[in-house]
Amino acid sequence: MLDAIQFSTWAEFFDMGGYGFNVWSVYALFAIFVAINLIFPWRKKQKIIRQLKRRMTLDAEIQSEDDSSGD
Amino acid sequence: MTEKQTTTSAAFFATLKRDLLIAFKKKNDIVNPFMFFIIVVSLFPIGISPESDRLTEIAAGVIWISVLLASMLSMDNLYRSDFEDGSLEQLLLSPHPLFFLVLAKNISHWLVSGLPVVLVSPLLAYMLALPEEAYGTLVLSLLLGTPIMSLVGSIAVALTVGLGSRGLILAVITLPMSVPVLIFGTLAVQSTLNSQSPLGYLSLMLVMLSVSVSLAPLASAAALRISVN
Amino acid sequence: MWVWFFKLGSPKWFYELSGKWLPWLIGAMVIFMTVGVVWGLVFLPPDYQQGFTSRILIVHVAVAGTSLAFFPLMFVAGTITLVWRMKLADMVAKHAAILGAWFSFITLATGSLWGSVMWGTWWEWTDSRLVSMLFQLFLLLGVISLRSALEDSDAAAKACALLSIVGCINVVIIKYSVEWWNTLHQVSSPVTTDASSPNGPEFWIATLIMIVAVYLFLSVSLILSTRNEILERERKAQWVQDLVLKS
Amino acid sequence: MSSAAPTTSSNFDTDKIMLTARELFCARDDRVLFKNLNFDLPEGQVLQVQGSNGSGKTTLMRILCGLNDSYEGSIKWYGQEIEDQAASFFSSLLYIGHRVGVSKVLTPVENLRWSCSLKQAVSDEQIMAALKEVGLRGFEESPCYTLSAGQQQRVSLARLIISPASLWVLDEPFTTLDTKGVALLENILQRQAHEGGSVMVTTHHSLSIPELTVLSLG
Repeated sequence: MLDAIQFSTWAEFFDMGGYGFNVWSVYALFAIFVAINLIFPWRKKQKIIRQLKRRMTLDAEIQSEDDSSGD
Repeated sequence: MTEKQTTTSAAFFATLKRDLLIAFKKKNDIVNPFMFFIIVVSLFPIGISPESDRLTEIAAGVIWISVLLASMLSMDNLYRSDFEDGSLEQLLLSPHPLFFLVLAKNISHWLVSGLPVVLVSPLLAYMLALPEEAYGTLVLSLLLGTPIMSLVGSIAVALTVGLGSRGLILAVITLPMSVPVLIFGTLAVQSTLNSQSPLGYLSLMLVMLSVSVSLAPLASAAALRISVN
Repeated sequence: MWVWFFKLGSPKWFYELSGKWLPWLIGAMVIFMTVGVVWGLVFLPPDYQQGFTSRILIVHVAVAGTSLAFFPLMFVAGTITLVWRMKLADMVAKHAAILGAWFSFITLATGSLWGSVMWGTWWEWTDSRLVSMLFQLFLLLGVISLRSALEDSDAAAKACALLSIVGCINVVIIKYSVEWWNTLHQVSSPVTTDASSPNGPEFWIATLIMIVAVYLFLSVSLILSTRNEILERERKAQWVQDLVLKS
Repeated sequence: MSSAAPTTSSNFDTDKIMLTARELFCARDDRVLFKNLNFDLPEGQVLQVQGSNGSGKTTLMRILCGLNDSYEGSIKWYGQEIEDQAASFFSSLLYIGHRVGVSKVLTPVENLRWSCSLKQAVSDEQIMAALKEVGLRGFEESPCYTLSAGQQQRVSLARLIISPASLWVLDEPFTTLDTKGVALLENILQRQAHEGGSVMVTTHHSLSIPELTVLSLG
C-alpha cells in the first residue's frame, strides 16, 4: 500500500508536480464548499429550535396572563 | 344565453384588437423600446471602433443583443396595466381557453414591438457595415427569433406581474433563456457571410418558433393564474 | 401503490424517516469522502499527459456531474408541486435551487483552475460544458431571485415550480445549442478532447468514488436544509412543538 | 376562528340551487380566514357577504370565481364539480372585483366591447343603451382616465346590464358610487333576482332588496 504513495517528501507532496497551487486550491475550495453546506444547515437548525422555544415560552406567558386577567 | 356566446376565435380577435388599440393609444410603449434599440446599436461603433471591418464582424451580434434587450424592456407592459386595472381577472374568467387569449396578447405585443425592430434592422445593418448579401438572412432570422422571445419572455412577465417593484428580475429570468435564439440567429447571419447556406439554422429557428407557439402560451397562462391567485 | 407517495408528502413523515436515515448517510458520506480525497491527493499516479492535474479532475468531474442532476430534480419537484400540491416538494425545490447554484459555481471554479493549467487560460468560451454550466448558474439564480421576490409562500412555490420546469427544458436546449455553436468555433480552440480525458482505470475508480461521495453529500445537505424548512413552516403543528420541547 | 352557520335553509330543490359551498377552509400565512363555512345560493337570491376588514370577504369571492385555489372544501355548481363543467360555469359567471377591469386608455365603449365579447356577442347598440342606463351618456367616447372613479365603476356596472350571466359575484361594488348610483345598482341587483339569476355581493351598505340574505364572516 505504501508503495502506491506517489511522494517521498512533503515538499513533493505540496508541489504536486508543479501544479501545487491549482490542485490544492481545488481541494481547499471543495472542502470549504462541503463544510459550508453542512455546517450552515446544522447551525440553522439550532437557531430555529432556539427561536421556537423562546416563542413557545412567550406564548405560554401570554396565555397565563390572559387567563389570570380573564377571571 | 348559449346561443349568444362568442366563439373562441371571436374572443381571440377581440383581445388582439383591444391590445393593438391600447398600444396605439399609448404610443410611448411602442416608441421607447424602438428608440432604445436604435440608440443601443448606435453606441457600439462609438464604444468599439468606427472601422467598418471590425463592425462587420460584430454587426449581427450587436443587432441581436440590442433586439433582445429592447424586447425585454417592452415586455414589461405586456400584462402589468391589465393586472393593475383588473382586466387580467376578466381575461382569466373567460369561458374560452386562456391559451388563445394569451396568444392573442403575445401576437399583438410582437406586432407593435418586434415587427418594427425587424423592419428597421436593414438600416442598422447598413450602419454597422454588414455586407448586403446578409440583409435577407438577418431580417429572416429576426422575423423568426423575435416572436420566440416575445413568447418565452411572456412566461417570465406573467410570473412577475404581481410584484410591486420587480426591478431587474425580469432580465435575470429572461436573458439566459434567450441564449439558443441568440446562437442560431447570429450563426445564420455568420454562415451567410461565409457564403454558406443559412437554411439549416433558419429551419431550426422555425422549429423553435413552432414549439414556442404551441407550448409557451400554456406556461404563460399557468403563470398568470399563479400570479393573480 | 400511491399510499407511500402521499405519505412521503407529509412533512412529519419525511422528518421522522430522514432522521433515521441521516446517520447512515452521513457515515457513508464521510467514508467515501475520505477515501476519495486521500486517494486523489496521495495515491493517484500522475496522468501521462496531464501530470498531477488529473487530481483536479476527480473533484471537478464529480461536482460537475452532480450539478447536472439539479434541474431534473427541480423539474420533478416542480411537477409534483403543481400537480399534487405537495408542500414537501416545494421545500426540497427551494433548497435544491440554492444548493444547485453552489454546485454550478464550484464546477466553474474548479473547471477554470484546471483550465488555467491545461489551456493556459482561466476561462475558455470554446468549452461548451463550462459555457452551458454558466447559463445553468444564471437560470438557477433566476429561480432563487424569483423566490425571494415573491413573499407569499404559496404563490412563490407555484411560480418557482413553473419556472423550474421551463428552466429545465431550457437548460437542455441551451446545452445542445452551445455545443453546436462551439463546433463551429473550434478552429482556434485549445480545447481538444484527448487532452481532457485522462487514461487509466485508477483515475476512473477514484472519480467514481468521488461521484458517490458528492451525491451522498448532496443528499445530506439537501435533507438537512429541508428538515429546517419543515420546522419553520410547520412551527404551529403539535408534533413540531413537542419536538422542540424535547430537545 | 371565524365560522358561519348555513344561512339559508335547504328547502329548495337541489337543481334550483346554483352554488353550494361546503366546509370551506382558507388560511393565509398561518392565519385562518374562515373555516367550516357552508352556504347555498339558490336561483333568484341576493347573498350579501358581511364581515370586518380582513375577514376574508374578497378571498371568498375570488375562491368562488376560481381565481384563488388555496382553499379546502367543496364548491359545486348545480350539484356538480366546477372543473367538470368549466365552460358552462364561466359563461354564466360575471365577476367585478376591487379592480373593476376598465382600462384607463380606452373609452367606455371600447372597454365594454372587449370585456363583454370575452363571454358573449354584443352589439354597439346594446353597449350604448347600457351606458345610457348607468348615466354615462355623453361620456361614451371619452378615454376612461378622464372619468372619475365612480364613473369608471359605472362602466363596469354597464356590463351587468348587458350580460346574460346568471351568477354575479360583486366585490364592493358600492364603494365609489354616489346615492343615485347606489339606487341604480340596487335596482339592477333586484332585477337580476327577479329574472332568476343570483348575486353574491360584499358591501357594508344595508341593502333594501327583498330577496336578500346575509352571510357573516368573522
